[in-house]
Amino acid sequence: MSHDFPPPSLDQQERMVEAILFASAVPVTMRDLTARMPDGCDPAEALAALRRRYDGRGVTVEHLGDGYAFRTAPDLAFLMQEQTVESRRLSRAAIETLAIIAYHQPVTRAEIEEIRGVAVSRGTLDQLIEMEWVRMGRRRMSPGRPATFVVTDGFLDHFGLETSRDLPGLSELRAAGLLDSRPPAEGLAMPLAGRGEDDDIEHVDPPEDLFKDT
Amino acid sequence: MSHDFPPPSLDQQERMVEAILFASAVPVTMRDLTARMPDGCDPAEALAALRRRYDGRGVTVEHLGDGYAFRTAPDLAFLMQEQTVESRRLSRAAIETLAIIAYHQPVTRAEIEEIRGVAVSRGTLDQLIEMEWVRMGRRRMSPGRPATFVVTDGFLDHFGLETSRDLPGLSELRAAGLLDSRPPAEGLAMPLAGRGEDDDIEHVDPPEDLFKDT
Amino acid sequence: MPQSSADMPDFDAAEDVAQRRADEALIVDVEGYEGPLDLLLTMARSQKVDLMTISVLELAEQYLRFVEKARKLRIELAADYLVMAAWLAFLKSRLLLPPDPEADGPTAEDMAGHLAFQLERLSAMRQAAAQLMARDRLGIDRFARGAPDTIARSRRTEYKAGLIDLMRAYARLKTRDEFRPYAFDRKDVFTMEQALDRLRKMIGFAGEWTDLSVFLPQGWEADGQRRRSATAATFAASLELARQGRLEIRQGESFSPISYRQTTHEP
Repeated sequence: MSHDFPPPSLDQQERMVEAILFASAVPVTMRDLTARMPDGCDPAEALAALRRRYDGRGVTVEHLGDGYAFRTAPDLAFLMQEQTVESRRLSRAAIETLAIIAYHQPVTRAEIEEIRGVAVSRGTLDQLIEMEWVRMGRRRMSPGRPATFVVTDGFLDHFGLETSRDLPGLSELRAAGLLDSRPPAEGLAMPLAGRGEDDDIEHVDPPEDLFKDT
Repeated sequence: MSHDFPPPSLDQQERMVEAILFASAVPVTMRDLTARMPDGCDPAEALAALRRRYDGRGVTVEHLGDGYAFRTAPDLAFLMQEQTVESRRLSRAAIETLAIIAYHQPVTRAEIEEIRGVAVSRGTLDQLIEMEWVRMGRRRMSPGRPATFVVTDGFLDHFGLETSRDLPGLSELRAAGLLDSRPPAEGLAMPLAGRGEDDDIEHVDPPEDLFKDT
Repeated sequence: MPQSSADMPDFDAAEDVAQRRADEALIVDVEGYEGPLDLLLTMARSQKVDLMTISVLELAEQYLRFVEKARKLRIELAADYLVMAAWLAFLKSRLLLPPDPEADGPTAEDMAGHLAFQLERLSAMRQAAAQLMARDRLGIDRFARGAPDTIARSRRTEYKAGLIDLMRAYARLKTRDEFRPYAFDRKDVFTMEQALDRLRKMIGFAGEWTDLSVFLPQGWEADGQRRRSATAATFAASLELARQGRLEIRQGESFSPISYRQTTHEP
């Protein structure tokens, strides 16, 4: 490949990545960086230098899903009361369902119900999908070809995760066999009655809410 | 004035100003900074240190009106361009043609015209091919060896389908309210001239209704 | 919600007022549970042991006592609580009886083990959910750029269509067929006008009785649908010509062949 100009210096490339990441509210992928920077640049190296530079600052470069973004340092959250957006309070059912999808993905609706022991109301999944934390994945190659659910990059960004492998406690849960998709053997399954009847989004305030959305 | 705690270090104060300026949607005044930072801080000094730090970087701290904000360095403005995509809806002819190809593939142009009841303009097929949603398939082993059209993997990807068998069948469309008709009464149905095989949509039986509770 | 003691859901021991009030509070709060598994998990925790080593038998008895008590207090329990009670009663009887060597399927221990697994898994997911929600969250603990730059955009047109558009289009095409105004495909229909024309010309040559089938147009005799259409039209036309006195009709008996001849005397 021949260029009319030599590529910019690494310092200059770092400034470019800095400007691009600063400008965006959502994570920018390496592909976007490559597309927007001049030919011959090495965004990966520039990005690495940038991350080092911002280490420990008031804003830091985070790797979130497929992309990178500046985010304020969590220890400064107390300064940000004004920015805090009152987010819709998630029901306990929604939070549990979200966790099950994140830890067991790709997971079918029936599997979520098996784990929670109650039917998943339509509103719960709708809400998670609407918040863009959950989306439909591939259909399972099993009888009925049921749809599966997976978490999105928006989920990773919200919870500050680089990949879903970084979920807290994931390896312990796996080691304990608690993430095995272990279909109950014939006759082992506990009964699930009243499917779809409990519209769990309705009771937003279960008496004991362990999972308050602070 | 007496404080229970000593004020944060200047470094720490600089981090605070950095985070506040970053997260704010509007330029932040010195008064805002003073109000938001812990007692005993010196926002002016912290801000001055921060401005020096960002001097020559990809973003800089600028004084705008009576406030301060991060702004992209002017020499990097060229990076703040992005090729955007203007989305436009497909024409009715194009979407119908695409639907016919998806449901009946491999399908010849004559067959598309038979189903739509009007001639298919070359431009419509060209457009679908250019979008890489449709490609030519094998030639039909019939007189004239007409070319056939099939949908591409790009099509499946765009529409979130794993295979074209996942397209919902007519009975599912009806159940979803997309087809609010009832089938003509038994015995009144017109024999479909010629091609019995174009009814096969009824038999494609995707196991799960896309429109049911997701 | 009473979390007081291990016998929290144990109503048998409830004699004093405070205990009774706690019991009633539990019953009233059943609606607050996310189903029987959730309630079982709460009960299991009252055993204060590792979930994998809980006594499922004890748990089953605890649950059954709870259901029995609810019945005494005439509290209506949702169907799934009762289904669970039936299942646990079955499990309890299996656990108490000596194993039947002939029996197929999972043993009572398998069933109890699976229940313990489910409780532990649900508990683990709750803990995971709590850990997840305790992370530094965007818009709560971490913040994005408040004033993202507007990016100058150069345009490229991309055509958009969703699955719904695609299916609507296909539905539209299909319903158009279903709603097409009812009309005969005339290709296979011999009309009465055509039959009259033909019969008027031919009857002049029919001095003798001539079978109806002779009057059918060529090419319409073989195919069933075409033959029926031509026969019906020719017969209807013959009635019209008979009314006009142009021909005579004869049929020996019901369902026997119909034949025609020209009227011998001019009207």
